[in-house]
Amino acid sequence: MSQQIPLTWFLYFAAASFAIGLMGVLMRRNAIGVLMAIEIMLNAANINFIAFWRYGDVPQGEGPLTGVMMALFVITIAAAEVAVGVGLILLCYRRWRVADVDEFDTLSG
Amino acid sequence: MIQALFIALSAFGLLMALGTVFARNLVNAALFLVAFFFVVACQFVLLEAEFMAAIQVLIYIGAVAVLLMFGIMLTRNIQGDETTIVSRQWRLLGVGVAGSVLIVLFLGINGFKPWTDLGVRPEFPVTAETTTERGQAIIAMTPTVGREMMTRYVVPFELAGLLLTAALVGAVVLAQYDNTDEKTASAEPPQVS
Amino acid sequence: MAHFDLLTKNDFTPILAQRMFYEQVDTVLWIRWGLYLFAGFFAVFPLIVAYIVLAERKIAARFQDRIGPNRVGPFGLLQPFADFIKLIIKESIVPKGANSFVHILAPILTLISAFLVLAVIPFGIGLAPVDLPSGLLYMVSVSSIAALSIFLAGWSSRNKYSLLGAMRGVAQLVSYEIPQVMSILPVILWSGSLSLVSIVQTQQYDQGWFLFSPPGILGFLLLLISSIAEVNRAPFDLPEAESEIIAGFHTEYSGMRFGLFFLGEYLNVFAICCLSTTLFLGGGSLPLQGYFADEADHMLVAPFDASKQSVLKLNAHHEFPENPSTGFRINITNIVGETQAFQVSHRVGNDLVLMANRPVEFKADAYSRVSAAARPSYAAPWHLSNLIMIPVFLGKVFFLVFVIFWIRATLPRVRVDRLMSFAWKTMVPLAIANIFVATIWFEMVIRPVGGFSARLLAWLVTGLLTAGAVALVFRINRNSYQANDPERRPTLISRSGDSLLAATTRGL
Amino acid sequence: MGSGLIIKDFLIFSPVIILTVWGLASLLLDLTILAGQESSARNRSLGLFTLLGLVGSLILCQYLAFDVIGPAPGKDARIFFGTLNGGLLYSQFASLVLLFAILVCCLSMVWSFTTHWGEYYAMLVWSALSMIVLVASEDLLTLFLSLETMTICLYLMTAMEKTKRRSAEAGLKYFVYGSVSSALFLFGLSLVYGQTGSTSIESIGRILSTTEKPGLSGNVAGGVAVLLIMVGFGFKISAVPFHQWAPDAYEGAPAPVAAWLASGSKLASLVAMVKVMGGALGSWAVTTSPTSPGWVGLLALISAATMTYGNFTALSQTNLKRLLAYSSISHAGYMLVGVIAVGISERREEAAAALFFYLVIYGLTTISGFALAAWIDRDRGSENVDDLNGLGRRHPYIGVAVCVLMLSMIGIPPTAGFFGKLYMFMEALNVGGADRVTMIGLVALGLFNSVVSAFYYIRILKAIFLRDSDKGDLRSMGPEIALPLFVGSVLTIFFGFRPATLLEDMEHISMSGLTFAQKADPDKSPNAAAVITPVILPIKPIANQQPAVSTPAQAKPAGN
Repeated sequence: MSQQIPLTWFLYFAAASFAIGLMGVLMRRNAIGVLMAIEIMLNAANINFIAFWRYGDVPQGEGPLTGVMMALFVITIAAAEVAVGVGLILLCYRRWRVADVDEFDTLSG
Repeated sequence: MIQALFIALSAFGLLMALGTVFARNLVNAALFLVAFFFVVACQFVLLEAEFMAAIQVLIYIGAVAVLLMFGIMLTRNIQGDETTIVSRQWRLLGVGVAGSVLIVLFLGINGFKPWTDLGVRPEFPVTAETTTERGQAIIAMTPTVGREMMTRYVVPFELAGLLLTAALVGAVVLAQYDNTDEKTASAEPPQVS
Repeated sequence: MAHFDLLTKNDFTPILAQRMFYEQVDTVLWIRWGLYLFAGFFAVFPLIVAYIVLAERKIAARFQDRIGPNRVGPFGLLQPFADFIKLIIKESIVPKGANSFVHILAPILTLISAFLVLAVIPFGIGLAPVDLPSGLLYMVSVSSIAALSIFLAGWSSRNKYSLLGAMRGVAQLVSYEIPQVMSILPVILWSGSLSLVSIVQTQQYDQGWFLFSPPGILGFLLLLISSIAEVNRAPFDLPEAESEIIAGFHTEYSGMRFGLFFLGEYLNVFAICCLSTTLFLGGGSLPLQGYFADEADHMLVAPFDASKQSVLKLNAHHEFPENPSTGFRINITNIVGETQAFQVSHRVGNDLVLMANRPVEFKADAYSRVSAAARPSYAAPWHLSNLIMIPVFLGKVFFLVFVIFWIRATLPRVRVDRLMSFAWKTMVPLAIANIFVATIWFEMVIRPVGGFSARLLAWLVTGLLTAGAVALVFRINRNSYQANDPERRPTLISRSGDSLLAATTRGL
Repeated sequence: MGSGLIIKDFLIFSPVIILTVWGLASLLLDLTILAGQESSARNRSLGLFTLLGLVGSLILCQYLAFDVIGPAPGKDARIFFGTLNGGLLYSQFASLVLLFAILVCCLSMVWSFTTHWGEYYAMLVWSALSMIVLVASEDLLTLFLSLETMTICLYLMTAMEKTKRRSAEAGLKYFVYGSVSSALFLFGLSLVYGQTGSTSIESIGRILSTTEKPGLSGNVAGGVAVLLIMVGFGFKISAVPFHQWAPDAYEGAPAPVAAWLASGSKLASLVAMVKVMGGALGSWAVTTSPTSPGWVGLLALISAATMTYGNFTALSQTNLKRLLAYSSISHAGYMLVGVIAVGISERREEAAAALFFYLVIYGLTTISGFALAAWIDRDRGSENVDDLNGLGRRHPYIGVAVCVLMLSMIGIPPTAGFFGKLYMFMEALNVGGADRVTMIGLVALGLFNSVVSAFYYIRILKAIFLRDSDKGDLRSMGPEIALPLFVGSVLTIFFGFRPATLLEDMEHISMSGLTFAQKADPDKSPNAAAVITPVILPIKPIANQQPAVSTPAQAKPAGN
């Protein structure tokens, strides 16, 4: 259906969103904001995986959809990571009453 | 036509991502993030991976976004107003690093010939006479994913189940409210301006 | 070809049918589909919703020994339009300091998710607006948007009660989504497909309603209960518990925006009834239709009869070219895996009679069959059968709607912690147990083409198992309720449920 | 690929399955039988239960290694459609991880630092099993998934001391850094997948080495991929630009968890790094042309920075856990030298074996060091170095044990740490070609750094032996502290006198388990037993460390 789109366009989109996510990681102070930026980066990697899977070819003996499986498991991991992250942030919020990563000052980092 | 659609979609998605990064209000950021997830799902559809698109909507918009909103609600004031901003040099650092990463990535994508040559995606026709494993996998991704998970990726499949269990249990343990802070008295909300 | 032998027909029939359909789609078809969508989504469904609302008011009135609306029109039949006009002309207010865009976005999202859910329901043969190969997955994913919309509604109206209701609602939706999806799994297992069309066909032409089996009954009940909780109907309507939090997440909504929520809620009720009907009540099929179908029907090719001829059954929405016998060959792979080509001699109704000479038990190769068969020119038998199927379908749906009103008029509202622990400690374990029992049913009845005796035996076995599971779960729950130590309830689930709830309420 | 699973795979994989069930069982025990008991009582019983499971699966691993897998499985000992290694690499490293886990489990029983014991021990067991899967993984998907499972379990264990603020903070910092790094790592993996179309490590290495011009020359995307993957691994093993989480996490986490972070996760991550860097990206290692330095140059920079920074920062630490954290950072620097040697040396298996030798010894000594920290943490509540004052006077045996450990960490003969450094550095010096100069410089820097590290390790010894305690005496440490401490020191001494035993085992493992991407593939016969040539090392001329630079002269004939 959409075979006029060259592969590189998807890669450009993925790269751009990856860079934006990295920027968010560096610029957000709020831990949940950092978490969102990480999600953006993971999504960028997923787009890469699926684009490469659809355009490239699969070597023998590795099953027909390696990239898709990778993206699938990455989505699972992301869900688990967000759950744990929100739990940790909640724990710290109960202690400090802030959710900013640079407000936690017990350890002389 | 489809290219214009793609360009519009991607521009919208990148704008949403920028909004996620820059929005002052965290709930707005989460909304932008949801829109970005949706754009990614649309990209999956453009890549003929409708199954992945459905999974993306189900898990990211249905679960991850809601979880993040809960996190915001429980850690900020009710309206989730983001009042903390980073210092100027951190901003410059962030923009600089992101820009350089972007430039290097674009150079890399342009410089790698096998990718730039792939203008047209390979077709895997599925007819009565001829078909390929790939073609089957594309038009019937759900059963193929199921079979892969039960044959080749059985260990990752089980491990993912274990990962989710561990994450659930651990998140419950951490979020469980027990008043065991060493200095609860000093836990006053700071004056945010 | 490595994987073909692993695939059952249900993997590929709907997918390829849909592909062939879209490949040969022409403008007339597009117009027809536009009509479907337009008429369906802008005329029929709102009308249905309007009269569902009226019906609820009437039924509730009867339950409470009142008459109900009877002023506007004969028997108050025009009441919905009066309400509609009232909602239209009311002023719709956005609270001060609220995010107006999100405030309008939230009800629209609710409506969109409800409509999208309805988009894959097969109301009749060929009457599924879209027949996605992974329709159930799509359905679950779009219905999970509703949680987001409720949350946004609560957040965007700058009102503590709205937010409280929204948090409750989201926690409830997220918790009840799990048993809902898990109760669907047996259906996927039995029909071997995620496409709702092929699920209905499996029940209609092959196995009979999925309800008619102990795990089916349990799954249907679980699905119904968790769906009622998903659409925030009584007794699970805590998000809008007017006695505790004024009207929950739509406290601040007025005028047509509230009307949109209203529409969305009742559309959701209609949608879940359609879903339950499609999954467990065999769609538009008559109660025992599946059993009277040919025993070997699900193999697509009947064993040879005395006349050394083999009959190829077709799905009803596949039509053959006018003269199938002209150079029309069908590849059929048998159990051993070797493929033979067969010449079609003639057809009888929906059956093709194949020229063959040696008696083998056959399994049709989905590819060749469908690619040869699917020419979606919708001809007479399709319409005629729809004349029967659509009323049957709607009859089932409206019966379920009535059951939901009945429940609402009968049961009191659940307490909020009981709500959570019911989801996590009763529904989820039962759903998991149900999946296991469903596999036993699959192995006893469906994989070996079980006749009446096999079904009877399976009824005994799985019935005992199901009853045992239900008894066990409820017993454990009673004990854990009686455990007087609230901190360490003897199951993990309860702790998670409690702590989720605790976090939800305490964080505010 | 044949569709359908082989039952033997599950038999080989049974220790992991047992561990999974064991974690769930400990959760259920905590919630049903032990419900309502005192926290310390639950700690003890659950700890013993977990110990039982760990020991059982350790024995099972050894049984499998000798009976099912066999002594010489060859390179094709893959299970589950080639996604996992089912050979000696799997079984032996599983045994090592389990040994570390057993010691950590003993340490966890020292004092009751949390109330959620069921969850704690479940996390311990599950992180151990995901480390095993990580070590055994031959596929990028399995590798990434197990890496994530391991780190998520470790975040949770780090933050589980809910009575202390620093624990929660350490958990959050570890989580933020770790998840960012895994996102970067994943993007790098996606680029590699795009260049090869495969996720299997072996075939990635094959494809990359058989392209028309192997190496990174002009391949910016590959360079970015290598960079991102290196960032990911750097975070996991706390190499220097990415080390910020490590001191906080080690200090904030309870001592057993810190020991687990420093030993188990570092072992698994480094083995995975050797696999990915040497196996998959091996053909991008060497400097082919001045335009494409290959990842060796970058890794050399990281390694130099890591060992130097770690050592010089450790000099000024007063907190024992923090000191050990910085020392583990510097050890990561040394190990990266071994990784570089694996990447470019001609004797990759031997280099990997030397690296693994170092890893094992390092893990043992680190756990013992944290056992010390756990002891004073139990009794004093704080773990400053001053709290150790006068320990050696009152407990001479412990003093001797700690002395052995510290000497081994410095790398002074006859302890095993010395031989670890020796083997690794000699393998590093064995490389030829364009990077020889780099390696010589690295080794010199490494030796200099071990001299520097002597100062802070000696400080601990000084506190133990020379100073007088101002505070009261420590309560006698129970068996749960003594076991890790003495196991560590005894093994250190044993392998100090008989290094060849461990080294041979490691060479056996790396010969049979590791597949490296090589341009000109020297014929490796499938049965590894024939290939093993234990390196007999001239001990005498290297009695003190200075002439170690001149060892290749003697080592060359011995090496091949």
